[in-house]
Amino acid sequence: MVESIESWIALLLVGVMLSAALVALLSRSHLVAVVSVSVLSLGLTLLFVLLKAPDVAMTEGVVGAGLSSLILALALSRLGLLRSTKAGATDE
Amino acid sequence: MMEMVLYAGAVGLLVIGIAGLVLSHHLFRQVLALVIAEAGANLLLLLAGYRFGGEAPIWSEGSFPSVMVDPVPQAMVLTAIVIGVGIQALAIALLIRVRQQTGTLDREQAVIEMREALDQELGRFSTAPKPRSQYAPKGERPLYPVVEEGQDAR
Amino acid sequence: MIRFTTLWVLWMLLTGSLQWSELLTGTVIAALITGLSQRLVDSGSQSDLIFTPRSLLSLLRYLRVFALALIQANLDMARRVLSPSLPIDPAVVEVETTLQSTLGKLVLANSITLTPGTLTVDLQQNRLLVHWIDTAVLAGDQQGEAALQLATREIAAGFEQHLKGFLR
Amino acid sequence: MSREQRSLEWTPLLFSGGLAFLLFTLFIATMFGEPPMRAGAMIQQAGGVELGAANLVTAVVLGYRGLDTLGELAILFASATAVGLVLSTQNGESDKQASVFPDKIFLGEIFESASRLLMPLLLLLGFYIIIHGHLTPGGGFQGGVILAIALFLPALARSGEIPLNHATIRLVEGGAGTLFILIGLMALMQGESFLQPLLQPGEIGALFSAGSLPLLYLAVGLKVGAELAALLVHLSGESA
Amino acid sequence: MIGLLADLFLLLGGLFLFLGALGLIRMPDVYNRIQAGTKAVTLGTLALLLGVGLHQPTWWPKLLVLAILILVTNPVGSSTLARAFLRSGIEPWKKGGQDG
Amino acid sequence: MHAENLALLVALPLLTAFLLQPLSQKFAVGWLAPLTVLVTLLLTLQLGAGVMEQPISSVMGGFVVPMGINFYLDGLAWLFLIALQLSLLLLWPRGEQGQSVRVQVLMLLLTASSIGLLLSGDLFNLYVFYELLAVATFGLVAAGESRATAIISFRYLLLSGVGSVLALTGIALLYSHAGTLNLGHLAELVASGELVLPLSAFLLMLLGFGVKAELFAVNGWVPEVYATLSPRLSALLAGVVSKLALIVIVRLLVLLFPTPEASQVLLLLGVLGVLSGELAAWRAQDLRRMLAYSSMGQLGVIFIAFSLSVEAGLLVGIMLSLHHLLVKPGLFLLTEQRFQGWSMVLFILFALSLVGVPPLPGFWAKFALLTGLVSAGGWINSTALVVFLFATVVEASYLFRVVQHYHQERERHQERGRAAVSVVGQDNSGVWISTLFATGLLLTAWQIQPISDYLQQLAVQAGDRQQLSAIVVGVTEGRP
Repeated sequence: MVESIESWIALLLVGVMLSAALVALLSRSHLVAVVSVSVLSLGLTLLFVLLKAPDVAMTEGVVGAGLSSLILALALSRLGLLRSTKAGATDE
Repeated sequence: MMEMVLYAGAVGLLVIGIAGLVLSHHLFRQVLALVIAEAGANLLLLLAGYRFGGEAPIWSEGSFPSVMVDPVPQAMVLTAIVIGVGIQALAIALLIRVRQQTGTLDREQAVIEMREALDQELGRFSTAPKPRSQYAPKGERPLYPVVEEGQDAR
Repeated sequence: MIRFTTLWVLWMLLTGSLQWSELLTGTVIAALITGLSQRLVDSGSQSDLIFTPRSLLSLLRYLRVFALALIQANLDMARRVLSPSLPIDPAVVEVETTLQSTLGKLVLANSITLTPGTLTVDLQQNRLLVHWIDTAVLAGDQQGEAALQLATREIAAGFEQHLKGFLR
Repeated sequence: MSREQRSLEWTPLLFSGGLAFLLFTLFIATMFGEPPMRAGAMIQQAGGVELGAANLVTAVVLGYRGLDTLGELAILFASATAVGLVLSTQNGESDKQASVFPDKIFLGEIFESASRLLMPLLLLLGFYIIIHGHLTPGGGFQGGVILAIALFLPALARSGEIPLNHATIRLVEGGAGTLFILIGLMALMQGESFLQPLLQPGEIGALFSAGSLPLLYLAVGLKVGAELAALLVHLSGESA
Repeated sequence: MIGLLADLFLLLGGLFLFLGALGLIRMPDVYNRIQAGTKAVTLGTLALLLGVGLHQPTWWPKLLVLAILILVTNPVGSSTLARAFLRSGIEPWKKGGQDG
Repeated sequence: MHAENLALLVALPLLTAFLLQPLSQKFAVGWLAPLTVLVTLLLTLQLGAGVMEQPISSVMGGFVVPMGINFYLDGLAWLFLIALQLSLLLLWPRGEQGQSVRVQVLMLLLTASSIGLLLSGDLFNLYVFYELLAVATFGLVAAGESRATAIISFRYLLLSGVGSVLALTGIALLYSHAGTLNLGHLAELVASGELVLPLSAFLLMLLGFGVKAELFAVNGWVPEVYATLSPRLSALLAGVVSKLALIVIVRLLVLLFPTPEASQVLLLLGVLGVLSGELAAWRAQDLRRMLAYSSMGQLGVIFIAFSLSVEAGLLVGIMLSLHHLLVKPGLFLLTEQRFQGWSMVLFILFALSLVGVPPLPGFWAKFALLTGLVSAGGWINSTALVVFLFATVVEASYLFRVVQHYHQERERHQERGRAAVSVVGQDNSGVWISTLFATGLLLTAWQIQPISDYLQQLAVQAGDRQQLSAIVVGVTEGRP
């Protein structure tokens, strides 16, 4: 029973991660792409917890979802990619 | 089932990442693709040491768990994650510089700019002192830039 | 000194043990961070807090008011979200505060954000910009000074009165 | 021109095909089921007794594979140095407009005063995670990242103003790395191996246990914090 | 008994988080969404922490620190977000307006 | 001096690198970095005294081998360590670029990682050193003067990033099969038949580590990077550093994947590398990119050599690598300034050896490859043979086109009654260093017999798996 619940959670997380990866590469807005990469990192963090790797999960959480997102966000603003969203691709 | 799902997830991330890296036309997206591929590789490495039904390798209540996951890949993933973020930061810094140098972040455009810059500059490193003549046809350059201004090489 | 004590207490909470080694390390690190942040952040937050027996009482009273408000806020939000007609009438209003210290203003702003129907948007000197979800109380056409007074009374005064007990 | 464009279209296709093939073989070769745990099992048996670390991952990161960690610190260091090199040789003209924090994107007084409040808290948390790395999940890397973010917060709040000057960051950078290597060399001087754990393992679970591992982790944490702070500062547009 | 109480709090936390998410969907503009989100997430998380604390009594000091961190960071984050939106010129939704 | 001092070779450059920036705020430290390399060179000489008879192994932290990481120094590693450190000392960046503390730091990190790459006996540790090498190189490329440094460095980073992701995947795959990453331990398991490793792990690691070794399919960075780096650094990367990655690959091949399939993959990629490299070099329109492309071709030849049977392959591969290690830096150094009489002589000398004109060492190396391919037989090897001969012709044609062009230019100048060159105020050190490489080349030609005997011995030792695992295990069992 417990095993199967874990399997379902894993399936869900993997699904979220793969779709986040696709969104990150296909969406037109760079901001959405960066957010998707953060979501991917977050999913990976949870998956690491599931895989009994608390240290790795913590690192991925702090580094991947935190620092890396910060770096990418800085890059967005520094590279002027926030404004270059093409017309029609509003994310509201 | 769980292991199939996990392996498929890791390999899927790898494929998406590398395919995105190869196919995307924007340099920033290429960085993101690299991050995704790295995530996939990390997951795969961690899975290499995962044992089903194992516990985390941490001392609790007086002993280590009798069945535990392999701590070695965990330590390696830890290392790999930090290495990844270092490289990512460097890539971003280079991108900032690319935008300053070439004024574009489009992949094809940047490559063309690069080739032009290289073609122009390499005369400097060659045997002749002056940059190549502006009259020389673009397609067939001499092996070295022309020696004197206004004088053709052949 | 206050910062040191706070950090030290927090360290104890984090470790949750009373071994002498933990205590020692905690002291060293709390001292280190106090020194570091004193140099880095030149805030005069020493004087932000008031220490009298009565201030402790008002802190407790504030916490009670705040907790009630937080729960009330959630019930209120639940009501609004769940009701089919979505009964909201939002506007942005200004609120005045008499608190002086940065810490005091921060706590006030946070309290406002977490309580029923309001969200602090900005803070400048002694004015807070608040997004108010149900401005029906304003009776529609009140403008300027009158609206400011009313909003201040409705939103901030309740907390301020308690906060003033232990913050400047 | 046209040749270049064609070659650009051509390589990706070739590459993707090769990659698909490679990953296909990979999936075929993937082992499902229990992986053998040759090195891991030995560590499982020896780790606790040998090193006295309650967290075996720490034992591996700092003990058995300490050299990897040293290499990793060096990579972060190389990365920070390279970023500094790349972003400090600016032409000047585009420097001003490139800053992330023009005055109008000032994040507000609320954020600023909160960042003042949070910075010491985060520093404390970072140190806590570093120092308890051998007991609980977490350690030098995680804590170091938190330290870096704590140091960067005021910069984010106050229009790119950096609380630490570069000399200090450099000092910590160099000092922490040196500390790590010196701890390693100390064992060598005594006729043991490089990076051999010093001191007594102590009692598993106590703060002062696992010999020199907490010290190593402290060095790692400081180093990571300093490198990442330097990276963030460079990336946010401060010229060195 | 205490276990049951803990489960109750966990459930309550989950409920609040769910309501917050619902609010995110139902509210008409970004400011109202932040309103709904902040309050529900803060209280929901606090309830979760309380539940966990009842389950694992030895953890409460750490949970207390967590609660403090959440109480500080959550509203500050919301305020900063809201401020950024207001600064970048996004008008709040009005009851009479037709803009959604 | 005990074997544990092997660790110093990596630790000392790292220590200096960490210390350099804080120190540079108070003192002038330009001399400190090269001095460190000199110290490690002396240390290497001392450590390597008896290495031909008995390779040494040292375990980091004193842990038993499959748990800990070990350093392993055999004749092959020793030879390349000496070559690496000599080249580093000769080619250390000077002048304006060398003034920058950051460049010095990156060079030191490059040193440490190269040494680690030669010594380390653990796969993941190799990966870490490889990444360190990569990051240091990116920094050095980006520090160049060209207008296009950033985009070139960025493209290099992306390619290298893909490579390291693939290598990491390969390592993960290998670990899931073997449960250990120590080369000695793995070699023992493979030799005893207890373990069969999947070929795809080799392919992935080949592509990963192949990026630095200029392997075909992942060598797109070569011409761009060598065109923007200063000639010295190009010389360093093309001459020595590419060989280090090559040695990693060879060790993988010999120790872990002694199957014909793995060799054939290497052969195939080598042939493709030769063809693409030499043809591109033939079409190149400036000297530096021509040399870069030809380097890709020559590395391809070396890959072909290593794909021969273990003993012969190692010998021929090492010969060709050493030859390339002497010739290519010499050639790159000549591009530092325009050709004069003396540098033209050097160029012709290097070109002759590269093409394989009899008394020069290049001939012997190529001849050994030829006989190896002929005796190996089979249609694949015959095809490789044909490609190899064709490449030699192409090589000769473009190298002598350069000579001819130079000659014409000089005559035209002399007709107009002017000196061909005026080199007032120019730094001639590049030519002098190049002369040193040429001297080495001539010395090799003179002493060809003893050297090839020595290399023979070296190859036998490097291919000896029993000895490796015996020594690695032998060291571990004496320890607690």
